[in-house]
Amino acid sequence: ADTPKIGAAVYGLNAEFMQIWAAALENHPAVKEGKVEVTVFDGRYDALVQQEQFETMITQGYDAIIFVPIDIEAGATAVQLAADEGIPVFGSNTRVNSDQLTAYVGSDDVQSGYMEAKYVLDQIGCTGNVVIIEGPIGQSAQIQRLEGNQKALAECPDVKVVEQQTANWSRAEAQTLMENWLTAHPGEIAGIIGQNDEMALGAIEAVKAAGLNVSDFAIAGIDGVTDALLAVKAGDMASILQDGAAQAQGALDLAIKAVQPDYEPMSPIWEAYPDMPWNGGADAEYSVPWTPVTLDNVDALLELRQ
Amino acid sequence: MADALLEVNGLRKQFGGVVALSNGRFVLQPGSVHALCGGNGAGKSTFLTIVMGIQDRDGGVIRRNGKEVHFEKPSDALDAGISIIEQELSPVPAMSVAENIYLGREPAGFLGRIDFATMNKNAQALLDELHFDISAKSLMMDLTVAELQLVEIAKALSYDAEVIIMDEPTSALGEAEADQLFAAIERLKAAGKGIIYVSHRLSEIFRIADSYTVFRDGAFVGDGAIADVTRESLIQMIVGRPLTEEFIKENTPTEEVTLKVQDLNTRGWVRDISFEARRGEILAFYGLMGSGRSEVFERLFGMSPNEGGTISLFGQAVDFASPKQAIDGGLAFVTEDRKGTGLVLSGDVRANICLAQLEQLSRGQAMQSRLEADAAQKMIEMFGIKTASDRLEVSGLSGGNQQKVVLGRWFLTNPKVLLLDEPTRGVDVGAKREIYRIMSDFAAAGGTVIMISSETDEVLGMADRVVVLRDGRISGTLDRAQLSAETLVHLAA
Amino acid sequence: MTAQTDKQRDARAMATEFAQKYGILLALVLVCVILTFANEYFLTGRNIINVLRQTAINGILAIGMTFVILTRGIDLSVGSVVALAGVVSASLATTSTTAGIAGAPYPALLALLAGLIVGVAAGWVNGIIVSRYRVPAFVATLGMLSAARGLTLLYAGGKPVPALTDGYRYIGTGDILGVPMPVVIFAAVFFVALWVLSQSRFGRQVYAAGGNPHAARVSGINVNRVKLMVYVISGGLAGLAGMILAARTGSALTQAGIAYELDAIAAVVIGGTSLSGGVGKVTGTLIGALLIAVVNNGLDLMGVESYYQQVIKGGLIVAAVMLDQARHKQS
Amino acid sequence: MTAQTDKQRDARAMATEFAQKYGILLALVLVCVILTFANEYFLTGRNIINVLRQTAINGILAIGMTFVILTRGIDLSVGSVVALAGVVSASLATTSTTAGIAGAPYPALLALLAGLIVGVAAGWVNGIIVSRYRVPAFVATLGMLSAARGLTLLYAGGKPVPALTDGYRYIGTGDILGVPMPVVIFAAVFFVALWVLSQSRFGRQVYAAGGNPHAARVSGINVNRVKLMVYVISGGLAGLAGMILAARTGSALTQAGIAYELDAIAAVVIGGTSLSGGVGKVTGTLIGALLIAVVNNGLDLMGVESYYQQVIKGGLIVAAVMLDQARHKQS
Ligand SMILES: Nc1ncnc2c1ncn2[C@@H]1O[C@H](COP(=O)(O)OP(=O)(O)OP(=O)(O)O)[C@@H](O)[C@H]1O
Ligand SMILES: Nc1ncnc2c1ncn2[C@@H]1O[C@H](COP(=O)(O)OP(=O)(O)OP(=O)(O)O)[C@@H](O)[C@H]1O
Ligand SMILES: [Mg+2]
Ligand SMILES: [Mg+2]
Repeated sequence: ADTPKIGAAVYGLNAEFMQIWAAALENHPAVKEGKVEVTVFDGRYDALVQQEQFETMITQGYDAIIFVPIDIEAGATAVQLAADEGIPVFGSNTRVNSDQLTAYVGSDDVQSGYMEAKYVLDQIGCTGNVVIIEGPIGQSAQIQRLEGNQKALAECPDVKVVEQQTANWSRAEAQTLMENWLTAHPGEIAGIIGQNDEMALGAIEAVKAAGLNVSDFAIAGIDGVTDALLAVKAGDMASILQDGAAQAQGALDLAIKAVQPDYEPMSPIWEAYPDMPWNGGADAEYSVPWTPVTLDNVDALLELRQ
Repeated sequence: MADALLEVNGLRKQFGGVVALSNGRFVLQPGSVHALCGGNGAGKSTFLTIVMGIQDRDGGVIRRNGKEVHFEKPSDALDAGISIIEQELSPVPAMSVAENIYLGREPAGFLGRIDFATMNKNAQALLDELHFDISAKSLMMDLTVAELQLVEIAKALSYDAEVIIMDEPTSALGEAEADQLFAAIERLKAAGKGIIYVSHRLSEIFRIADSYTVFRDGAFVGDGAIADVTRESLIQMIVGRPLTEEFIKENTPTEEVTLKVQDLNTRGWVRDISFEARRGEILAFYGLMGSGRSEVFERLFGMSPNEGGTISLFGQAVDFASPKQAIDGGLAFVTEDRKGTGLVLSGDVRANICLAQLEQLSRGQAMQSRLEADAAQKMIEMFGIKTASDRLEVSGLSGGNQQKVVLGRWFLTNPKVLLLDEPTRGVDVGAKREIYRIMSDFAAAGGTVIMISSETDEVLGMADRVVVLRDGRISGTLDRAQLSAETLVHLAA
Repeated sequence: MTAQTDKQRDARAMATEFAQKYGILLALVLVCVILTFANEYFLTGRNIINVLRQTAINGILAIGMTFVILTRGIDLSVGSVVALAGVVSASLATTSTTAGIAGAPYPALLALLAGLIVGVAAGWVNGIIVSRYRVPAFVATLGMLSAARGLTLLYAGGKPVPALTDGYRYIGTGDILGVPMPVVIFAAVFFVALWVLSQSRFGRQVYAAGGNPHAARVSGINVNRVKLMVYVISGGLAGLAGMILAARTGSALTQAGIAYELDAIAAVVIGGTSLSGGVGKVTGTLIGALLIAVVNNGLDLMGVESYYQQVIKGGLIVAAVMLDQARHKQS
Repeated sequence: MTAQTDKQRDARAMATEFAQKYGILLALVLVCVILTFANEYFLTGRNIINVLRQTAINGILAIGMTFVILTRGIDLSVGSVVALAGVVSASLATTSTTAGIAGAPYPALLALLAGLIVGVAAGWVNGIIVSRYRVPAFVATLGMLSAARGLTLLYAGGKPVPALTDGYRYIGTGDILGVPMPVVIFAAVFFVALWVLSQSRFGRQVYAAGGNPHAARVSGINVNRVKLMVYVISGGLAGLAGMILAARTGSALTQAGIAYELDAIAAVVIGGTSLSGGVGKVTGTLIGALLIAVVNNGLDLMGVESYYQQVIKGGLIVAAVMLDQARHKQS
């Protein structure tokens, strides 16, 4: 039989996180051994473009699709289109609000939001002022991470959120924002909750540019991009690693299984995460655990990036 | 006596600090052609555009058929039976002739669908009736300046207005076309219409006008019937002082050939052009519009590709590939379309005057602003350019003064050979005389002037020799001794 | 001038017109031919439907943009208006209790009307600022780009409006005789625009207002009103496009339409309409929009890697226009 | 004309000039005054430094854009060139073994030179396509926007180039007598541009080529070369801005500079430079860039909610230009 064709529609490939995700997919043992053929489609940060790429994959008779939508509410129609043609769709990284998804491999953003905020709050002793730098308003990651942030904040009623604003996942925007906040609240800000690493890194640069000590601030981000790992190593911030590679490879294992029922998973991730059992590929949901990046594991993680 | 078609009193207008019009006064009777005279910048166009509702007034009264009116926009004036041929041609380039003529009042049917067939037919009929040889379907951007002017005339006439304003309608025309216009004006007059006519060609005024009004420096100077005034006294009213002779010609041509052109072809249809121009000579190119005169100049100046033929300048074979090379070779070219290829309208007077001399006015990359200012000042004085300061945008200058700015630019380059394409277009009598004097001095000092002109008077008054073109070929070359209006017209047609 | 030269002129004019009309069409055909050989799926009925559907939204925006650009203007706000109209109309057509407004879902027609009104209103504001207050179109519509996005987020509380009724979704997912509704609507908009620009008085006024505003005014045309109208048209079409987008994807996103203005303007300019106004055709815009969609579709079909895609896409579009320009010159 | 009216004329002319030059400056001052009262920190030395630093990158881009727009062009590619130049130069100045190229880190000056060359090269390609092949600037630079972004991602493999050397970072984080380097560089660029546009021969050619290309050509100006040069300048400055950005943020990001072209063009247009060419000043651009930065900074300082920020920002900028326009008319 032909090698199965599996398409991956991801919301956008311009940022490092999805780049790691896509690279992991290409490096999956099954791909390397030529058992399957994968093609990654760049959704260019547009829900409609992603839907159109589904149409293209359907036209070409792809056997299965891995889907990373831009937003939880933005992919249901695309999934439906594929389901109507009998093509199984596997979610990865970001959920889709659809009951047609065959399975989903991801990490709970609410949880990471909670973890990073908790870290910041612990550092400042559950008292003082914090700021939150948000992702693009309305995106599910922003909504859920904020929910997690707020859950942690609720546990520290003495902590005041003095500023909360979007920097659109962008380091440069966050840097500007933080520069202005540091002026508006001189000496008042103790904690900085960045909803992703890029923005936390921007905040760090702003702190440095203002001539302040980074160690006087508790700063956290999410994702574990390479620069953040370096910053953790330098003691500037905390990050919560989202294992995009595991999300990608897990979804691919599931997708192959759907096409070839006798397939056994080939990715090493199932061994790396005992908390996430394969279960014969039959579960509807696989939750890749978050890994707080600490001085203990940062070197090992950096090693993986080489 | 019945109400005048139009009666204007005390019209005022300022632009920034510039008083363009301080007392505009004018009365137009039915069935008459009334010439509005005045030097460049006298305020004629300002006056007329205010009457048309194109600009606001600062004060003054306009009465139409005895009733005071206030036009806020041109459509109000159109509704009141007034139409205009503006001094500055204003085509919509990507539209056809017919669409331009009927712009804003296209014959329309169901749902506002335009009846193109009728429109084209009407437009063609109108053009044919005026004996204007233009296809109603051609695009405006494909027309020459002269043809654009004809379309504007046809358009103004098509409104069937009672008052028709013509602001220098013939400045871009040759005499044959002007004659068609005059015939049309006669018909309108006979039909009881009133025409306000502006022209710096006084012979036209004496030929067609019944009465005149003169403005000077924005104010009314006098009016009366043409029959009661002589050319000299009218000139004196316009210029403000007596002007003895209109043409000044003191150069004496030598035998030394500066420019020799042989079998030149260009633009595909201009063929076998051969002539020579001499030191100290004013050589005129005469011909009907579209005879190819401008094409020859453009070729000489490196603006169109070589399609055969040789050019030699001071005995050296040359073939300029760009205007830059031509300028460096000692040529200067005053183009006929000052808005299209002449002026940078958004630039100031100084920048426009210095434009072709940037290298000479700079040291390395640094412009020497003293030199620029001096150069501009020199040209402003030499041509009597009427402007409040050399830092004013040229778009704020009157048409004739804009023309002088272009002339100033090219004189500044100290050329050896001057190519002038309708150099006195839109220039008032006083200034024309100045230009003739400058041309004459230039030739007398050893320069060579080659001039295109459609005004027979000008050719007769200034040229040492004349090359006549017809349909892209030379139909004859005349010496000054052989010159007469009849031979010119005969060779050209 | 003799009759002979007249004929010559006519022939010349026709050749020019042909090149102007069909130069970029040839580029489009060329790209299509190459893609047909390069990929077996490209020239299948299904993929053609895909391409057309993928052209629809940008095409509708680009048609509105054509009107604006013909008058020397520009409308940067269309992307934001797409989002605003989408969110507002969707809030009237959602079965979600949190995202809808009281009483929703209302009948689809009502919701669609609301979206249209939002688009028209945004365009009207743009138009007034440009025509009455003489603010450069770039600034005025950039302001609206920012403001309409902010209003979208405010209105929707930063969250998408999901779960739209089937009636509403029909404009995005339905079809007429196998032709998807977005394509049907796009075709309708195109033919109306074609008629308006080439046959109607208003069309002449648009060309004149852009080609020479002074001449238009002196000819009695109310140039300010024409300018106002083109922004209203662009806004209204952006509203329509926003609703089709929401209906297609099944929910109205606050992030919808970001940077759509660029593609829309690109389609117009590729199609030969001059940014300095007065020159251009809506057929050119159609071809421009198709070219963009075909290139996107083709590169996806062939599975070209995303980074290369961006390089190739940039190069292809420039090359297509270069081809077009070369033809212009030659003629 | 008497001497008296002559004086009157001069006074009036000066008033007009003042309004044209300073209309938008008054808007800027007004906004600053309001913000000074609204927020105690606005008029502190520290915040002023912030605002200037935040103006620098957009300001540098906008100055390059001013040259381009003065010749009737537009450069949409600056944002992508920012990223490309940033990534390439950073790869020569990183201590990271994976992101750098063999032998990196090289001396900072070498890395900076490389970035500049990248910018100039991109601009040169734009310029050739626009001036020689007569592709509309919008299309040519839109192509480059796409292509340069793709090249950036390809070059860097989609990952940032981190860990830049201190020498390199100096242009982003260093200071001279307390004035941050980006501000110093911006000031230098500004004054050079000011001189070039107002005092140099090339400046005269730029204005003429934009005001009336035909007339410029007839007057012996090589319009094509002028056009080429302005894109080279814009590209080079975009390269410079990209390196400052990388130096400021500490690593060169592949998604840096997205949509920067819009802010740069906005600064130019707000500053009174006409998109139809030939008219404008680099001082206006400076004021436009400052206005944008001040509005952003002020809204952040006052802690305005992000939804409202976008609405207010859009409104404010339009209002400022409206004020400017009203003054023009009045005079
Ligand atoms: N838009 C404007 N801005 C500034 N000044 C202007 C403007 N329009 C006209 N002027 C000035 O008003 C005066 C009168 O100009 P106008 O065009 O009415 O003269 P004119 O009599 O028609 O001259 P010409 O015979 O040269 O056409 C001139 O000095 C001119 O500089
Ligand atoms: N036989 C022909 N073939 C092609 N084009 C022609 C022909 N005769 C005339 N033309 C057109 O007429 C125009 C000639 O105008 P040109 O400006 O050279 O005439 P001119 O002699 O300078 O007269 P004027 O300047 O008074 O119009 C050209 O642009 C050309 O398009
Ligand atoms: Mg006049
Ligand atoms: Mg001519």
